[in-house]
Amino acid sequence: MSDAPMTPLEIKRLLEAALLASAEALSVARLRQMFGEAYGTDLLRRCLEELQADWRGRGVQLLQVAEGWRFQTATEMQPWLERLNPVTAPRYSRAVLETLTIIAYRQPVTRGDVEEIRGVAVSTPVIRTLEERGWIEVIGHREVPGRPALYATTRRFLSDLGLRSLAELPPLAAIGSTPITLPLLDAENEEPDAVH
Amino acid sequence: MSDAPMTPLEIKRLLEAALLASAEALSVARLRQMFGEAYGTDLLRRCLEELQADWRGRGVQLLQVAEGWRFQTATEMQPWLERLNPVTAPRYSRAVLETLTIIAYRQPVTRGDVEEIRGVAVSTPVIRTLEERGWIEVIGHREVPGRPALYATTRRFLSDLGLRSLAELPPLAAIGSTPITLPLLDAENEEPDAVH
Amino acid sequence: MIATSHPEIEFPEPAVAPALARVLGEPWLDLPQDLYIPPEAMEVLLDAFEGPLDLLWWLIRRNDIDILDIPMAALTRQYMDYVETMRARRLDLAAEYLVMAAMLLEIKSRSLLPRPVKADTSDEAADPRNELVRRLLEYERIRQGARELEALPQNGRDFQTISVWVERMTMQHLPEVSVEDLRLAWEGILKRTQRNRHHRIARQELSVREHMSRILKRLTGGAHALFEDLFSAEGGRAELVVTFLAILELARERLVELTQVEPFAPIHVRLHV
Repeated sequence: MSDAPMTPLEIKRLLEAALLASAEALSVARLRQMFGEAYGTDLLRRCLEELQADWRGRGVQLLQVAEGWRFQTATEMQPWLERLNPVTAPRYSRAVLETLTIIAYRQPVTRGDVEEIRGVAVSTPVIRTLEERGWIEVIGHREVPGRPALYATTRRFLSDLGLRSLAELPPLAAIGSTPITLPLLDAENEEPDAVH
Repeated sequence: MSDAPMTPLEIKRLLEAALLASAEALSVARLRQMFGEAYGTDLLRRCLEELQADWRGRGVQLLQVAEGWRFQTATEMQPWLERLNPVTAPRYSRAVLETLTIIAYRQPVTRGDVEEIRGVAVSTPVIRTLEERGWIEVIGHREVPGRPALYATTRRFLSDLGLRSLAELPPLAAIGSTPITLPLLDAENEEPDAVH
Repeated sequence: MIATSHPEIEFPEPAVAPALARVLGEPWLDLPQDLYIPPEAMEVLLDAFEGPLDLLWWLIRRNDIDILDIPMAALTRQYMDYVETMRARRLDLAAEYLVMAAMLLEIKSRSLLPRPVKADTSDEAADPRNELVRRLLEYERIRQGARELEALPQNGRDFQTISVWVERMTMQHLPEVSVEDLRLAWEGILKRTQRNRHHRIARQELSVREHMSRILKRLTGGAHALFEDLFSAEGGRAELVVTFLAILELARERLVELTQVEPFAPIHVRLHV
């Protein structure tokens, strides 16, 4: 290519290359420098708009932002692209995990019940974390003074852990306690998934 | 898009977005992770080749290099792109280039081997320049007194030159197999004013 | 090519004179015939060559010598002249130049000696210039290779890699929790608390607990339900039993109230008030 006049197609080709190669947004004025100011801003803008249309519906899009024009990945690509560069997942605190466990196994329970079992106070942020995650919800109130909320796990909790029902949670033993026996049901004879 | 099976068009769309977003080349294996390994490498490779064909003739090209696949600007775009961002890539001195050439063609070699061929000592900055560019690395030591380091070129070196393997390097001329006339000094090739 | 074996070499002016250096702004096209080198140019000149092999190549090309038939006497003399001039000006001349000088002198002197005539010695093995020629050719190969390598498109110089802006949703990375995490959490609770009043939580009880939550959700908002409506026949006998246990447990924990006006009348279930 020389500095001879370009066809609109050639202009678009160069604009595309320049914008793809640039990490930052480029203003029309800046892009115009590339052509030695040979073309007007109107023409360039028209080419940019055509280019934008060409890219519509693809995984990368041409956008006009405050600083100028730039290519960027479409938001719906994000979950896939993140698999390329996995971020180490954060972990819940022990308080959150223990509270969740108690609610899952002992539901419906009040905050007081959880505190009773854990032996320590349960802070509001812990409960809120689990509620915001959509894993626990208030399903009623115990009719005692103060009417404390009763918490239970949600269906979302089950599906996020890959369970069909709570009965698929592993049985947990308590040290030195007398087990409640539920005489009518025999886990060995009953298929665990007969219970919904 | 969900984790439902994708059409080849959707696969290409995602591959394109991932490759455009990634500064480094991506191997097929790495790209495959993105799909949760749902598709075979053959299918992905075919999609990549189609994508490569789709981009042919544009200002940006899809290329397969040593480290994998990557998009890069076509070389004929460079004069225009330089007007946007002056190139900062270093121009190497003859000492650096000749050392690199010896390592590339005769690897693995020690510094002593390089000095033997060039007839002069190889300064530490020359080696460091190449190491810092990520083009050469120590891959072992020769088991002779002093255990000198053995140098080889890296995959990055190949990728930066747009090559897939050492076999794609231009063959070294077979000088001396047939008597040849050595041309007089050529001003263009012989300017001994390279930057050190 | 001047396949010369003359003892003396004519020094023709090169067809194209390369600007070797600039001295005081004047282009300095060639090494002067009389070998007089202005002191200012000394350093530039030395830096112009990459070493003795490079200097030798320059002399060979300059004189259009056939590499395969090097006139050792002439070449050595020229080389020595340059090195001597350099040395006179600069004491820290790289040792390699002197090593090469010694090598050239040795080759030259061996060339002057009458060759021992041996039937089994090939010409090649006998020619003392061979090692020099081999090294010169190898160096020339590398020099040409370096030029070709430099001509290849280079990342950052001749092309640029693409890395478009990645739109980052404010996507929260939420912790993953597994069933195993829950089990470990429970063990942690047990280890820490000294109380042993916890019930063993068996699968059956979990089913009961699940149904307790289900029934409570259904009754939320003060709704009444008929006792039998809380049962679903679809789950079979186990389901019925678990539901029944769930209602009993809810009543025991005073979470629901059961009312029946008279025997065999419908039983109503509602949240405890």
